Amino acid sequence: MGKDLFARHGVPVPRGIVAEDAAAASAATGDLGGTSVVKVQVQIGGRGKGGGVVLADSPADAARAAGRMFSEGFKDMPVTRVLVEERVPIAEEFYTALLLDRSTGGYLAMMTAEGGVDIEELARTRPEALRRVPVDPLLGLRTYHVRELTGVLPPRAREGAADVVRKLFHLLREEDATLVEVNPLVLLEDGRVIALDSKVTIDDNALWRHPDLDELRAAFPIDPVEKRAKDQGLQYVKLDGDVGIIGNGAGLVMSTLDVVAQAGARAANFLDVGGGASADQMATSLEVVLSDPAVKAVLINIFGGITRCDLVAEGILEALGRVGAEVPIVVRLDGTNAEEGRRILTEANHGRIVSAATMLEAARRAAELVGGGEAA
Amino acid sequence: MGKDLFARHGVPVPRGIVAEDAAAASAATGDLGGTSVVKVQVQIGGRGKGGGVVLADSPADAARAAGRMFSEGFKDMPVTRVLVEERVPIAEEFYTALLLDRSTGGYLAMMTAEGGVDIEELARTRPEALRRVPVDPLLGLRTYHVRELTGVLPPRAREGAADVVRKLFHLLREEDATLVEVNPLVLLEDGRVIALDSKVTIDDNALWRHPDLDELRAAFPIDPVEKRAKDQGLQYVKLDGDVGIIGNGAGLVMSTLDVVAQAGARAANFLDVGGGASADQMATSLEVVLSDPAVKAVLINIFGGITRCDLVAEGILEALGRVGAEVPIVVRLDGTNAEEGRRILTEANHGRIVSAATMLEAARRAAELVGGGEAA
Amino acid sequence: MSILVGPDTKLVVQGITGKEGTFHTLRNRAYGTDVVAGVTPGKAGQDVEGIPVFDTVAAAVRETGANTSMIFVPPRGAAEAILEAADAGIDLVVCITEGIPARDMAEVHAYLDGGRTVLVGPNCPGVISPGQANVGIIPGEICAPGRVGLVSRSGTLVYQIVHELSQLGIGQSTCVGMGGDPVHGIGFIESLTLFEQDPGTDLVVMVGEIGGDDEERAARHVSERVTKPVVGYIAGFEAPPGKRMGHAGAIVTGSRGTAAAKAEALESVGAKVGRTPTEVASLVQAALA
Amino acid sequence: MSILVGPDTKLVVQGITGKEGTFHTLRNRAYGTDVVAGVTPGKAGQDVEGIPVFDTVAAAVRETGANTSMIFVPPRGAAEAILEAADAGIDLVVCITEGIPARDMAEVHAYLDGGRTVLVGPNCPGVISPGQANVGIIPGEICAPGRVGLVSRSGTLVYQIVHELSQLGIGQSTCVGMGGDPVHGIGFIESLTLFEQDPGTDLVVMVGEIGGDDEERAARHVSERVTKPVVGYIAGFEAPPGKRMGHAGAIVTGSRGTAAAKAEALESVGAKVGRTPTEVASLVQAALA
Repeated sequence: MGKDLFARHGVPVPRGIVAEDAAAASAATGDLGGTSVVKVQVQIGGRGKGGGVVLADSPADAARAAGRMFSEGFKDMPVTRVLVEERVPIAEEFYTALLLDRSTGGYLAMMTAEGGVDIEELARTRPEALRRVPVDPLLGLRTYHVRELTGVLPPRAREGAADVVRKLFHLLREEDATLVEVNPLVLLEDGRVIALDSKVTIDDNALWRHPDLDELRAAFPIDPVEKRAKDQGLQYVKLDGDVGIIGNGAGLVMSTLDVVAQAGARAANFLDVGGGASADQMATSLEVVLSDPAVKAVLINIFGGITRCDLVAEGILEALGRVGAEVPIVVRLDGTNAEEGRRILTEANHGRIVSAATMLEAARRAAELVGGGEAA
Repeated sequence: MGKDLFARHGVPVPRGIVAEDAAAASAATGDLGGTSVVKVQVQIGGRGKGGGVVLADSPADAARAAGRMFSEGFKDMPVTRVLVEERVPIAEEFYTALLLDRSTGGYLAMMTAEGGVDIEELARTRPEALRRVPVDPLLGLRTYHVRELTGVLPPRAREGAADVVRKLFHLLREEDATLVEVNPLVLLEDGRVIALDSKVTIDDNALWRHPDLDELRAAFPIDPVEKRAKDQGLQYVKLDGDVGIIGNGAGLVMSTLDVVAQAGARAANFLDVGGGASADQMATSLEVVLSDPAVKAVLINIFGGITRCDLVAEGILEALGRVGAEVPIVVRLDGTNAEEGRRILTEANHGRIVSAATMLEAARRAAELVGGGEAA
Repeated sequence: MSILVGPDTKLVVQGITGKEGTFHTLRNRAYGTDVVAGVTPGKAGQDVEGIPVFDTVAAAVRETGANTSMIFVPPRGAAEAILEAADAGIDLVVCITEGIPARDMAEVHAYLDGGRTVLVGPNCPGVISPGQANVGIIPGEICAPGRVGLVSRSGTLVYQIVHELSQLGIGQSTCVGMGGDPVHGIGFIESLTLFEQDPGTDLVVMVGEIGGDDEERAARHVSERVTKPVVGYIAGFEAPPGKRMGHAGAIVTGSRGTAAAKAEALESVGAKVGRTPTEVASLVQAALA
Repeated sequence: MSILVGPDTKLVVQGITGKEGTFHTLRNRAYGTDVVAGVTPGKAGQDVEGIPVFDTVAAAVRETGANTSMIFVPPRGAAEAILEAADAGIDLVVCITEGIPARDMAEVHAYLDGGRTVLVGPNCPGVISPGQANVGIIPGEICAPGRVGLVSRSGTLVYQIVHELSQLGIGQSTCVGMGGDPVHGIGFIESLTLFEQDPGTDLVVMVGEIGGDDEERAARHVSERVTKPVVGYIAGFEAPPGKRMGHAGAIVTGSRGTAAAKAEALESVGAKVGRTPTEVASLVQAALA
């Protein structure tokens, strides 16, 4: 997605041609002057290290590299497209990033003349090599910010880098990005400065301002279960344990994950059902969690604040009626109308439901049910 | 100039046609539906009260009114153009203004439902009738500012007025205006809200951003002497006394005016020669001041700070050599190298030059020379 | 005693005529909060069960002397609503709205910086001083008046921990839900400063979560400026890096923002950190004993 | 003692390599001001008579510890230069530049509001603490160390009145030329507050002129907060309404901003107001006797 946005905002990048078969990769390499870089087109990181980026010295070279990518895939994912990019003659490599800095509530622009380094490491060990310039959101990026940033680069790269930074800031603001990172930013032998590889993070809260970005994003495959949860407005993150977790409120769900871990088991997911916890939301949540074959037990942890636990209990029963469940479901209801809620569950006498009085007890029961120890 | 800017920013105004003779005024009135308002086109105030605005009930009426304006002029100024404006059916009259508020350093927007009143008077006597909304220059005009402003109007005028205010603010910022005033802002019987008469003040310091405005302004005649001073970068204001004043620094010149008045005479002008006070600037200043036939004596009041008085003295002599003078010129030099400067003037023994040691003495000498008393 | 909200609170609710706005306004009033006005553009002159509605916050302030605002405006207009409240001279703005774009909040943050208006939130449950005033959606029933201050990034963890405290008979001076967004108003440091100055607070519970460095900075503040005991809780030990855990702000970036680092930062300055909400309540009980 | 500038001043000059910039920098240094750096984009590494030049104010601050900036940048870039100094953490910015658009200054004003950077000017002669430091273009030769503070909207009236004072043997603690633009930094009120707190100042002379209501607001401040004697001067009794008298700010608008109203406001709160610069010096002499 980064490259599309870069193109839209005029950030200079290497010329690139998308190819869907080896012949096209060969032809593209010809168009680009006889050499190229062939890159798999998948939306996961570590492309450079896993053989996903290959230098081609000739069209035939490119065809071979692309052919191998199409036939072998990349990190267990099928490859249907490769990007054939021009080989640019690199003189020097730098790094730049613009981001929303949560510790100040404003923007932060960073630049260093050291390309290809781990930026966190650099910030720790040699902070003087990383130029950090705060940018006030109301003032925007000013010429002196740019001058201060590019001052860390060799003089002949400054003008080109300044142009890139101004465009990146425009992208950051106009596209509601929270991070725009270029690593490496390169000075070419002909003096041009271009973005060789990039990462852009868009603020989910602002997607309504950017229906086009939603489309761009939709073009990349995501996990179908996550997609379903997202479509229902649920916050779902797949994890690698076996206790499915459903709770109301992000903090409480995170806390539940932790308490389950302390009880000796591992959570299979994070799922925040949100404020209402209606029968519908509960049904979808259960469906989402149960669709994960790793789940051996489910823990529903609800603290009734505004949410009334009696309604939650009814929602769970209704949901189970619609969804069905092969695994035990530990339910902890607390807060508003909790006793009433527990009574409803007890009276329903549902074979899969295991009631728990507290969060701690619920976590221990769930851990026992998946065969975990009693570590806490 | 206001109407041109309003048109450029889409602020609704009555349709208007410029006419340069009576026949054209008649035809324009026909085009506007048979009635019109005929307004003299001069760049001075008080047009409404001095017979410069006439309601015409027919094309013939308009021809008569325009004919009279062209033949009689307006307040001693020749009239070469009249504006024939549509007669709009006014339901209610309001007032709005947006300005740079020097007491806060930010913008201020004002609105009242009472049209045609003296706004200073209203602010004093019934401040609650005048809605005042400060607008932060970095935030700009927000919807709640507009809502707060238009809330003072009758409901059916609010939407139209909101549109006008948004456009006026855009004009204020984009054109570097320090004041945009609409009086009256009118609600028409058909529900539209339009600007009937307006005043726009542009920040001189920002004219380099608006070469087009300089042209607009150039289309209106100004006093040729003021124009000449302005072209030379001199601050010149014509006053109605007979002592020509030249000084360095606005505050010192204003103070000189006051001290001359206390000495019993009246200044013929304000002229700030600026920091350098080179021979060239001095020559232009003297030319400008002496071109006013009312001037019976000139007072040159220089406090040498960065400016060296010896150079100023040489500048005055050189200037007098080029310009010549029929009236006495009182010169007060003080500050850096003042003694040297005075010596140069004394040695030159110029017939018109009268030296004075202090500002007070200089003012008194000048007052004597024009025959004023010794009031101070 | 208490911080932020109390007997002097005069509340105006922005977005009062929406479903959520009306519901919580009446709930807050029933709790004893002095709700003096509501604002919904275009509905001036109406009332919500006797609470007068105005077109603008400025008008509400003029007519009723409101000094605190609670915002239930949808995310597209909520940042603007905060600015409106600040321009109207409101002292405390509590923004409940979830989902405000970070860019809008960054502008709001820059505008409020250095000014007199204090913001709580957005995406927060609000502030309650039990027995005095409730501004937000924290259920008053689970709280009890007392002398423990609480500040939390997570809303439901406010409920959970207050619940655990109340069950042990430990009441609260004020509970502050600061919200889980990356750019927010009042944080741990400002809350700790207010609690430190509040004669009605003996101990402060701070509830953090993964992401950012609010907790680390708060720990430094605790070591330098806080004399009252602090008990901490951090959620998210099990959260994997790079995954947003519900809150926009709850994400571990690279090696930064982990729960372990935060808990360690707090412990290194002498704060007790509970590993479960239940343990937090026990630690508070022990510290007060 | 003194205000704003003194022995702790470490000066960076923005626009140091321009003709005016170089001239006044060297003059200020010759007076005894600690000029540590200059800034001119693209000239980093050069020096002006031994004063190192940097590309940015931030670099100058990093390398030299500069805490005060003087700006000689042309009007199109001067507002930006003020922002740059503020972002670099400069405490005091003295902007000499004349002719900055008011819109630009309004943005600067909004940005500095509530922050730590103090601005003097623009379109001002600067600040001098006689015998200690001179930051700006006020000729040091006409000043004498002493215990009278002076603040003025007009530059040449600073010179004229300081000259009259010095001739009577009355020295100055600090002279502040606040500048004649409509939107400016420090004003009468802030200067009076600093002078009131300065143990080295016994009396304050404030020199106003027509336009705006700075003097009227200062008069209210004097009556409420100033215990030291104040002597005033107002220029522009003879100025006709609606005409700008040199300074962009010096204009009588309608019935507002007249010299008579300003003088009366000052006199009504007990300040003596001289009718000529000479009389001002006499009033100061009498008040100190």
